[in-house]
Amino acid sequence: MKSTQRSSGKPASKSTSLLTADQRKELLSYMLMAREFDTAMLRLYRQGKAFGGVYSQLGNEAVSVGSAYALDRDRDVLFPMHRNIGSHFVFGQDLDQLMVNHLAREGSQMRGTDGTGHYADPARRIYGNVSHLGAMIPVAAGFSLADQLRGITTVSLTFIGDGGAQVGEVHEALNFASVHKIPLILIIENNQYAYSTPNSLEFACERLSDRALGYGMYGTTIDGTDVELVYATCLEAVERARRGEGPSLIETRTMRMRGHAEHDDFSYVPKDLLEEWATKDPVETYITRIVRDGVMTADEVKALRETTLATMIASIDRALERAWPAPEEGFKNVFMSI
Amino acid sequence: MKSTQRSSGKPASKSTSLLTADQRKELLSYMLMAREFDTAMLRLYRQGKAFGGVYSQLGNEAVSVGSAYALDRDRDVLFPMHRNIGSHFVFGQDLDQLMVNHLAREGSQMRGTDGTGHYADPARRIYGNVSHLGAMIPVAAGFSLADQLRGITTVSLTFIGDGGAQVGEVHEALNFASVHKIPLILIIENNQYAYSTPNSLEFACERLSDRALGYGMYGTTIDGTDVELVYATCLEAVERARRGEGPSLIETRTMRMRGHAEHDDFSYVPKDLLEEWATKDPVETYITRIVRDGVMTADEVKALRETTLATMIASIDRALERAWPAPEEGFKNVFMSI
Amino acid sequence: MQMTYLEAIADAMRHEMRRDDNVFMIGEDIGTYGGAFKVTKGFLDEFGAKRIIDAPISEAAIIGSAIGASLNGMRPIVEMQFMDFITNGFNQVVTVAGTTAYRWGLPVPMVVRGPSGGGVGGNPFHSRNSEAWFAHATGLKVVCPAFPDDAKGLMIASIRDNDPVMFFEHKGLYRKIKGEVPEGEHIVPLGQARVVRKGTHCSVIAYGSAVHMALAAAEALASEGIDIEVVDIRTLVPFDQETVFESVRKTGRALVAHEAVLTAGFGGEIAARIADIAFQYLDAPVRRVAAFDSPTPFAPTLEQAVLPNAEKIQAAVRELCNF
Amino acid sequence: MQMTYLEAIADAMRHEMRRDDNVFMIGEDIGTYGGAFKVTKGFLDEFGAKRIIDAPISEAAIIGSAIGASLNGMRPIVEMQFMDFITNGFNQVVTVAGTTAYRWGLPVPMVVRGPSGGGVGGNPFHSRNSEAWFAHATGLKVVCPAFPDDAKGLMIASIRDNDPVMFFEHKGLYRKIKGEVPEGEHIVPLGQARVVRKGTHCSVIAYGSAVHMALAAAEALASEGIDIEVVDIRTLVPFDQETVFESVRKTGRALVAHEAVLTAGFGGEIAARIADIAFQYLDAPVRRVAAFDSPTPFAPTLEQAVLPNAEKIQAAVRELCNF
Ligand SMILES: Cc1ncc(C[n+]2csc(CCOP(=O)(O)OP(=O)(O)O)c2C)c(N)n1
Ligand SMILES: Cc1ncc(C[n+]2csc(CCOP(=O)(O)OP(=O)(O)O)c2C)c(N)n1
Ligand SMILES: [Mg+2]
Ligand SMILES: [Mg+2]
Repeated sequence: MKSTQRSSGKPASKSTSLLTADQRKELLSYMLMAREFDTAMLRLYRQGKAFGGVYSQLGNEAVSVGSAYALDRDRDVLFPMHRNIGSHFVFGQDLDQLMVNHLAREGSQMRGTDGTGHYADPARRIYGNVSHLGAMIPVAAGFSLADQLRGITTVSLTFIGDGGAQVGEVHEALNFASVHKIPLILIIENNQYAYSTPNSLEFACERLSDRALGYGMYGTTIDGTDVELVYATCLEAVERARRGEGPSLIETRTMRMRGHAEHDDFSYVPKDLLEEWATKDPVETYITRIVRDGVMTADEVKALRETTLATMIASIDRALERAWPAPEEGFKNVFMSI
Repeated sequence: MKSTQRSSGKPASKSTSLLTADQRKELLSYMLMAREFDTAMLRLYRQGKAFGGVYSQLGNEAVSVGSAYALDRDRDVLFPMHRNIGSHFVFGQDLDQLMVNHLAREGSQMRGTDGTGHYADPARRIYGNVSHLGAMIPVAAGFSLADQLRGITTVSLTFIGDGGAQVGEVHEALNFASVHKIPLILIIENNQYAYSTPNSLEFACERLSDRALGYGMYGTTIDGTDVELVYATCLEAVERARRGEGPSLIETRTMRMRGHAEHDDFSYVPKDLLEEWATKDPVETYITRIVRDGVMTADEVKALRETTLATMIASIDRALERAWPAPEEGFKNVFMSI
Repeated sequence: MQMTYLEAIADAMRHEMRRDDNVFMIGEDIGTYGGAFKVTKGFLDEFGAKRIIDAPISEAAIIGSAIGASLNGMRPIVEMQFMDFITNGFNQVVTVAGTTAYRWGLPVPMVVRGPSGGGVGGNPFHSRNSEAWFAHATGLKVVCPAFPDDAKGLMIASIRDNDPVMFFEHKGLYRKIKGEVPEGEHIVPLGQARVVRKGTHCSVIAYGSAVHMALAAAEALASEGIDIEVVDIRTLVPFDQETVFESVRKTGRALVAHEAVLTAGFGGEIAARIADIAFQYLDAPVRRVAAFDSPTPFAPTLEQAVLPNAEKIQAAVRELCNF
Repeated sequence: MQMTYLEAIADAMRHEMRRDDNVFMIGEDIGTYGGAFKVTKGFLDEFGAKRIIDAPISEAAIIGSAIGASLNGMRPIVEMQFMDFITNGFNQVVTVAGTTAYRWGLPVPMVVRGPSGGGVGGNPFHSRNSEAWFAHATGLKVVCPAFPDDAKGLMIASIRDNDPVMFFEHKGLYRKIKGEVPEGEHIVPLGQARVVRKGTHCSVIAYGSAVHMALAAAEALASEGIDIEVVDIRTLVPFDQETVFESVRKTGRALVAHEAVLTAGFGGEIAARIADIAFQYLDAPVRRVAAFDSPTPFAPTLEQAVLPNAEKIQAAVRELCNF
């Protein structure tokens, strides 16, 4: 009766698509938004205008987008991490609002108290994260638990890195979620590195999804560069969750194609590793597939991409025109009521 | 090359003994010490003379004794938990000293600052525990790590309950130990309950040793009522550790035959469960075996048992004659130097 | 109605659970067993396993999931089997719960409660008074009741509060202190100190178990002609500076007492505030009586030596009055 | 030799690692990468992977294993990538490390060090000043250097100390503060405050980044004819009461300053001690300047508003001097 399943070792792959042409277009558009958001932020960093760390998701777009796309954004809930901007877009986050939040300008949903992807937008069912890795996993589980007590199934989707997966709270949260059959999906984004630390110094198991067995939950390891595979795997996880079968642990294999944040030259990453993974770029491979399957033409994609980048840059520029939040904001809201 | 191994599900069992008759006698004598220590403490509790919680190990003797017996007490190191008095005896702890420590009287190695099995006796390579479950597992790993840095293999043996295994620090410690191939043996003493909480509310996996896979370490689940099986399993773990193959996770299945501590009437435990496990009493079954194999006669065992109990009671009485430690001790030693 | 401190706490939680479906409890052994101290005895029968959740030994997951549930409209009450184990869920409390209102403008109406304090042979790991950590952590309310009626009234206020509340019950008071407690709805607002004994010569500002030490000291001192005022601050955060100020202005002398260890304890905060705002009214130094800076030892001889008590308060008051 | 604050810390650790094989380091990204702030740059090459251990992201396992190693004769130095993450290893520090000497009479000669503090746009999770938690925990020494020479001398003393030491480096000072640092062996004993500026009108007692704010305030105040004395307490535990007392006795006025949030901060402890032992020498209230009781916000406008600075110290000193 246990939904436990050992992962196959070799990442699975599907050749035919579950998705309609429109859905595939949509997926690509989110992937491009994620990608060009990064391009625009990188540009800002180089201009010395970024504030705080700039954490690229280059190489991870398929995970953020494919997973969030499997959820019902009117019912389910998203707890994204630092490399999941793609999922914010899928959940309908307004671009200008996102930029203002990210850059902590006046009008930010965090009033300048925090920035980057840390914000919550309850109206869009997005809750943010804190810097402490792993801390939000029990919180995501608890969010779903509340609805479970009300007899409602609300799937929580959240993420952790190959590095963050070693935090004790991850263990407690997964075990707790499995005991209570909480509809939680945890994606372990194994992008080979945690800051400068390679997988070999982080854990000694073959697959991080092997941990699912120890919690009596479903676990699998998949190729994280294939957006439709991520989507299909998460969709199954959502369905299991809706059937009351509890949480799923999905390890996605990708490569962090840039430094931990932009200040990091990532010289500790072997060049051939980057070259190898460059051929598996999730955006480029998906474009190839989309074009091959006749969903869009190469020119259409190119145009979409250019528009997307221009939109990102324009939105950033609008955010930058805004002032920093007023100093008084710093003294407000420590408590809801006092 | 991984030493990971799935446990067989059904607890293994060995019929022939690895041990000499003298060794088997010794094992039995430690088991009886553990058992009669409990009998004597229970008596004290009923007399209202015990101080602090009285945590019985009834049903767990084979685990404490068999595991510690597999270590080399001149080289290895023991980090016992609250139901492991048997292992203290195996490591040569002086009985009177143990009682004085336990009952926190004048002359205690803890000077009255703490009591029960919490003390450390470095000369006997015993380090105690703290109440916070799981907290000493990384400490035990670190103790061995220090020797590893010096090129010496020192096996650390430590324990956690089926309940305590859900603490985040357990996860961090096991993962850390496996990455660094630290010679650590962790026994998860699954005695079906954590205080009043049954296994079903504690975890959802089939075997707690299934967690070994997620750390890339050896794991197995065994019958914890069979002292020679526990010994043999731990001996293999010690040998793996000495070969540099890192930590092992061993789940022992037993039943907590009394309440969490003596104040607890354990009415939440189904009577038939207790009856079922009563037939598997580790001490009684070992006596049967020892007698059957002609190692000792039933009368010899009976005599040994009576002497053991008398010795325990006498030692407790000597400890109780001692005064409480002097109040000034409370103000000393917060720092080693100030 | 006469109730013990423990019964008053249970009464408050039962009252709120009956009143509001969003209130639920989570902790270790709180269901079938009714909690290590039997505070939730009978709760499982009345409210069922969905609202009385027996959780695995995972303090971080327990607190974290309560935070998540509170973000989703619930009002969880978390029981720590002993408040000492909060160190295992510390990150959830200070990093997540204590910063959420500030960052997100969202309420985390969670109560984390449990037995704290020493004096009962608990050992170093079952006796800690850790309230000052949370007072220093931002965004957390901190409550330390001393009497049954306050325990009830403050618990109801805490459950209804929209901020995370750390609710420190003193295990030594659970069954020792009995008192009249209003039936049904009874609210003591957070942030209001209470003068529990009027006096003129010296103010003793205390909370939790130390209030009872101060009251015992007051009796003894009265026979010597020293008449002290005892202020029970009840909630550390928010702190009722006014009531403390009024008392010290009147008496001109201030002794601060708590059971927690002295250094960097909340007594330092109180004494510092008095030394600032009431300076010109002070006729003597501001002094503190607190535990010696050590873990709480196990043996009764040692434990009694390091913990504060009525005699230590008496001695300190005498010194201040003779200053 | 002129060194930055960061170089002085690295110099101290290098010195001790060369001198004593039992000293080793463990932390996240301290090897190949040389640490998030590059404090251990070059250490891996010099000392090898056995003594510079790049650990998984597991603060409890990192600290716990360091405790275990120290029980077995080593002198580990633990780097927290940011001191904020100590909340994940909090239980190991306060429950295990801080109680071992008392319980077992065994030394835990471990240093837990890392960047703390704000003012650099770190966000609420990369800016916390948490030293007061540890000062209130028993059995832990707490060090907060403000200058390169002290950073080196206190680090060497901490590594050689037989008790667990929490060593708070202020990340804003890492590259900002440069000064003369003795080469080779240089020890500043724990528990000794230092008068870093002599003055007569008011004592400002501070530590860490606040010492620099106080010195800046002193310059500004000097031009108004107010001559303040600045006492850098350097180690919170053990606390050098004598030096503080001497200064306040002389000036008759005391302002306590730190970057940590006000409530239940270590400033409360200092102010309380002054209000007790130096009461009869005080000509004015004891006042504190500290951060507003909120998480440290991200946007520079907000962060500057809530954190203390030289101007706030100046204003407070002026008030005290006009009292
Ligand atoms: C508990 C905790 N410890 C340390 C850090 C510092 N830190 C931030 S990101 C990071 C590396 C994270 O690696 P990984 O989890 O693999 O995620 P990735 O950045 O690769 O996506 C570290 C060590 C942290 N944020 N939280
Ligand atoms: C971190 C922590 N949380 C809670 C407790 C309180 N507590 C002490 S023993 C216990 C039950 C332990 O059960 P288990 O680990 O199965 O060991 P057993 O007593 O059954 O041998 C609990 C909840 C604790 N000691 N530490
Ligand atoms: Mg990674
Ligand atoms: Mg158990």
